[in-house]
Amino acid sequence: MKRGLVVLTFVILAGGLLLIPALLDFGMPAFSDMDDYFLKNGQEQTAANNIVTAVVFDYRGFDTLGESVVLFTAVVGVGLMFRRMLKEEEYEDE
Amino acid sequence: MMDLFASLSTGTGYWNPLAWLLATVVAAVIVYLIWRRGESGYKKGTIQTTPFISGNPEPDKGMVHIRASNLYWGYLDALKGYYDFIVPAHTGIVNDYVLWYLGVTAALIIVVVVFV
Amino acid sequence: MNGFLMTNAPALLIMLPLIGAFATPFIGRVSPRVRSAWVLLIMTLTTLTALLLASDVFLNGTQIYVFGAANPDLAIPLDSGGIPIRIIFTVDAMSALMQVIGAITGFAVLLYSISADRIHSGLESFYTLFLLMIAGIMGMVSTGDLFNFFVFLEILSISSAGLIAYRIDGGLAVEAALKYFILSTIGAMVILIGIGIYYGEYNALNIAMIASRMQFTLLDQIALVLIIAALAMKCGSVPMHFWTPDAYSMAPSSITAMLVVASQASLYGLFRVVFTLYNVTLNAMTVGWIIIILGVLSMVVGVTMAIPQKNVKRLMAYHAISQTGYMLLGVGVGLAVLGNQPLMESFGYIAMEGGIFHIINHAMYKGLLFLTAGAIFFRIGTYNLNKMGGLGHSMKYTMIFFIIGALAIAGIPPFNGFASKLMIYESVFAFNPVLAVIAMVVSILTLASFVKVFHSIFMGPKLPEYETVQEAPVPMLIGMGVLAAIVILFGLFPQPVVDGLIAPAAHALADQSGYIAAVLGGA
Amino acid sequence: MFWNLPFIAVATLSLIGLATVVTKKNLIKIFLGINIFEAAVNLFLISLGYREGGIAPIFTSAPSTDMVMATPQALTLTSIVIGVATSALLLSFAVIIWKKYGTIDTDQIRRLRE
Amino acid sequence: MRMSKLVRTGADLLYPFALIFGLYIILHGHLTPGGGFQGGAVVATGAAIVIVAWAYEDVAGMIRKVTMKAQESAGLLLFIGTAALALGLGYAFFTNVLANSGSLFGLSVPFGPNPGELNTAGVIPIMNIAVGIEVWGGLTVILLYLLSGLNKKEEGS
Repeated sequence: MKRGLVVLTFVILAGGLLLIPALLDFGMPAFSDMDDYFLKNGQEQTAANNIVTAVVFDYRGFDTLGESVVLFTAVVGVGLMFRRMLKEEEYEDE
Repeated sequence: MMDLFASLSTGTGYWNPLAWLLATVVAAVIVYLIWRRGESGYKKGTIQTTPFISGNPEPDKGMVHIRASNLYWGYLDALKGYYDFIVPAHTGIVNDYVLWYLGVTAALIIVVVVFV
Repeated sequence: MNGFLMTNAPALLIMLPLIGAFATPFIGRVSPRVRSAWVLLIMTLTTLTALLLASDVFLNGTQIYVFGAANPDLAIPLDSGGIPIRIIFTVDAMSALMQVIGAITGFAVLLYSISADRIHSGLESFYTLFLLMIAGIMGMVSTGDLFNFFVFLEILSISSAGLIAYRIDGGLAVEAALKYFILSTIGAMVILIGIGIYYGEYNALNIAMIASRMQFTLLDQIALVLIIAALAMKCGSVPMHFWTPDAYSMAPSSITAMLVVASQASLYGLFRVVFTLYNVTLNAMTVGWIIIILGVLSMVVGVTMAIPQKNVKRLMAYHAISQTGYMLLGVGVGLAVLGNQPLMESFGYIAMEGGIFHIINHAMYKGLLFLTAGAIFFRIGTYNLNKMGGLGHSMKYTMIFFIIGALAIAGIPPFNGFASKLMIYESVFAFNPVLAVIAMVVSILTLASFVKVFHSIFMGPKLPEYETVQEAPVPMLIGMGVLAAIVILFGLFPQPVVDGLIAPAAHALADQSGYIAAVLGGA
Repeated sequence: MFWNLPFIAVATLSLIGLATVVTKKNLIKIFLGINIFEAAVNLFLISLGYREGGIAPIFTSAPSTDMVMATPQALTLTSIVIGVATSALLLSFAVIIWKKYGTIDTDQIRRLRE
Repeated sequence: MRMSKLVRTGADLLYPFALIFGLYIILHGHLTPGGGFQGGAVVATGAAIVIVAWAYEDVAGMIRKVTMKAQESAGLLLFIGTAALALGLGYAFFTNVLANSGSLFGLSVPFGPNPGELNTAGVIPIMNIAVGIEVWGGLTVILLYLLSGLNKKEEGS
């Protein structure tokens, strides 16, 4: 019963995900205006030779801030897990 | 400037909480008047306030408080069939939770992509 | 100076909590008192910025902020041929409403938390994560860029997971956080697949840009399903709600009140995707009914699961699921008739307003209820309803706040829950009477279950083990009082709130062309 | 359809990852499943930006100016870092669970239910 | 648990090279493949090699968690400070104010392939350095925390 449901779910998901290769063409994107802008103007506007870095730190710099914040959050969270707990701080309520 | 005391229009009707409050206050005053006409022979600390349990002594205070699990026993018993299904569905196993989520995704794929 | 604030308010809204969070580990070294003052200062400034921005949006219409451009109002560079290339914050009335909710709840919760959580260790990290959570919520609701939305979603889930596990509790809290985090990670990755599909098709990440190019091909349908399912899971709708009671019950109470807002930010994302990204291009009836059915399931299963619970916070968590159902129902009815202007005028907008009004009401009274549960736990050290009783004698103010919250959630006049529920009942009745009947029955069951909670916590004689229990400390009461005051105010004066805040939000949500025009300019 | 091999790999890897999460009971294996799924998503993003014959979008001593799209690479970078952070937090949860419960079998980690 | 002397000496020798290589990647982020994240990860890998070769107790004295956490926060503050610099000058948050300005990292670059000049790209190198510092601290401290958590002798409840 449950096994059948698992198989059915994954068959449907496979069908859904295989629509991506069926409908998108690898190597031939339909639109590319935004990235053409980056390639054409990025070097002059940001004075960086590496366009990926120009995108990461200039055009989408705010995402990069978010990304560093994610790492920071994870570090704080990990630190919180392994902190030295006070006595009587934990409750076990059944 | 918006009217602070406007009624809430709900499409088919309206609702004014202040009018409602006014009505409640009026009702409370009427109740109070009726209550005042009652007999005032009630005194605390006398035999009037102790419960009469067929002559048995009054049980301990902590014993008479009905604890949470015993409330709504009848309701839970009446819907036993439903609860016997729904409560065990919350298995607490994370694999099942992920499977539920993926299952809903799959169902929505069927509904949105295939039928429409 | 004022002009600087007005122009840069969207950036400051994210920047302030982030700077606060980065500096808290340093400042926490000085002394606990300085740390509390610092966190409170940052939160106050954030709240003020949010209110300022919201007033600006409600008075002057949608505000945009372009990160990294020489001029923050210039969405489209002159030489780009009409496409936005940078990350753009698009704050319309709906976003502003969510920001207000996040700011007010965050402020009240922080006041409460400074007093309630002071007995714990690791508080610098606690408040760091708290501020990051605020930043995540603010970012999610104000961003106009899909990938940016994903990034803030991840910030929000990671900080929430860390805070849920905060108390460890012999592994129970970590178990709850683990389940939440596994589900939300998978959900976020699925959302990223959806975003990738949009990118591959339209080479754009800006919501307005994708919306203007939307064709609703087969791939768009797949992306829609992936994003809807993931965000519905994140906001805790049945049958993907399993993480909710675990996470809500094991987090510290202050954090639980924030988690309510966090799941509403996901709800906002769901509405934003459906209304702004797709709008009339999708088959509104089908998707509307999907959301309605998710909502009805959430209402019914949530409330019926709540009744037999023994842990007070678990019970309230199931009620949170049930109330989320009302929002989905209200907005789903609005979606189902989207594009049909006469029906939209007659009840569609009212239903959406009801659903959106319920979001803000729910954040307030559910936050209040979780805070009262936390106050009770602070004094007696248990959440188990079977062990409680007779606390009304010693915790009078807490009891009053609990009554306010409980009556509001049950939809009893004159509290705010009634106003939004009335709007939902009447408009949904015009759409489909059965749904309205279900909504009312669920409301009655909610009342029944809170009668049980009230009875077992506060009523009855003073129990011998709680002879020495005292009232909760004053800062906690202030935190609860702020939320309770809002509950009463919104209940007594619903129409000004609806006119001033809710109706603009509902119309902004339904008005896709206005959103696109705000970014792309007159498209 | 077969020139779309990267996208087919994306679908396959996603399914492998998700199936691992659903069927395996060991927490570490579940985390590996999540990581496989993340890798699939990263592969999807990066292959969206490919244009036939393009080179990496870096002008330092570039042999041509026919370049692939830059944005997906930036997005993938972000997504990878988020994946690292996620894995770190998940692993620390697993450590605590193992210390407190003495097991990392998901069938045993179910003290919160109903 | 220490590894053999050969491995330990090898790790000690590798560490400075990993450090230099990572810093190179960080500093040349705007010219060659790489950047703050990648470079920071390389440096943190150097620390990881040392930790693997030696025991946690040996390393804990040299690479301290508090320092690494402070370093991470400092990197983030530098990052957000650089981004906020534009706010003070009247531009939007994250504007690249230093690019093409002629001052620090301010040389302009014409379109087309060129051999690369280090003194370009405005705030991007500064942000790369900030992120490099942050990732270096962050990844190292995650490793240290996980190891310290595993090493604790006492079992919980």
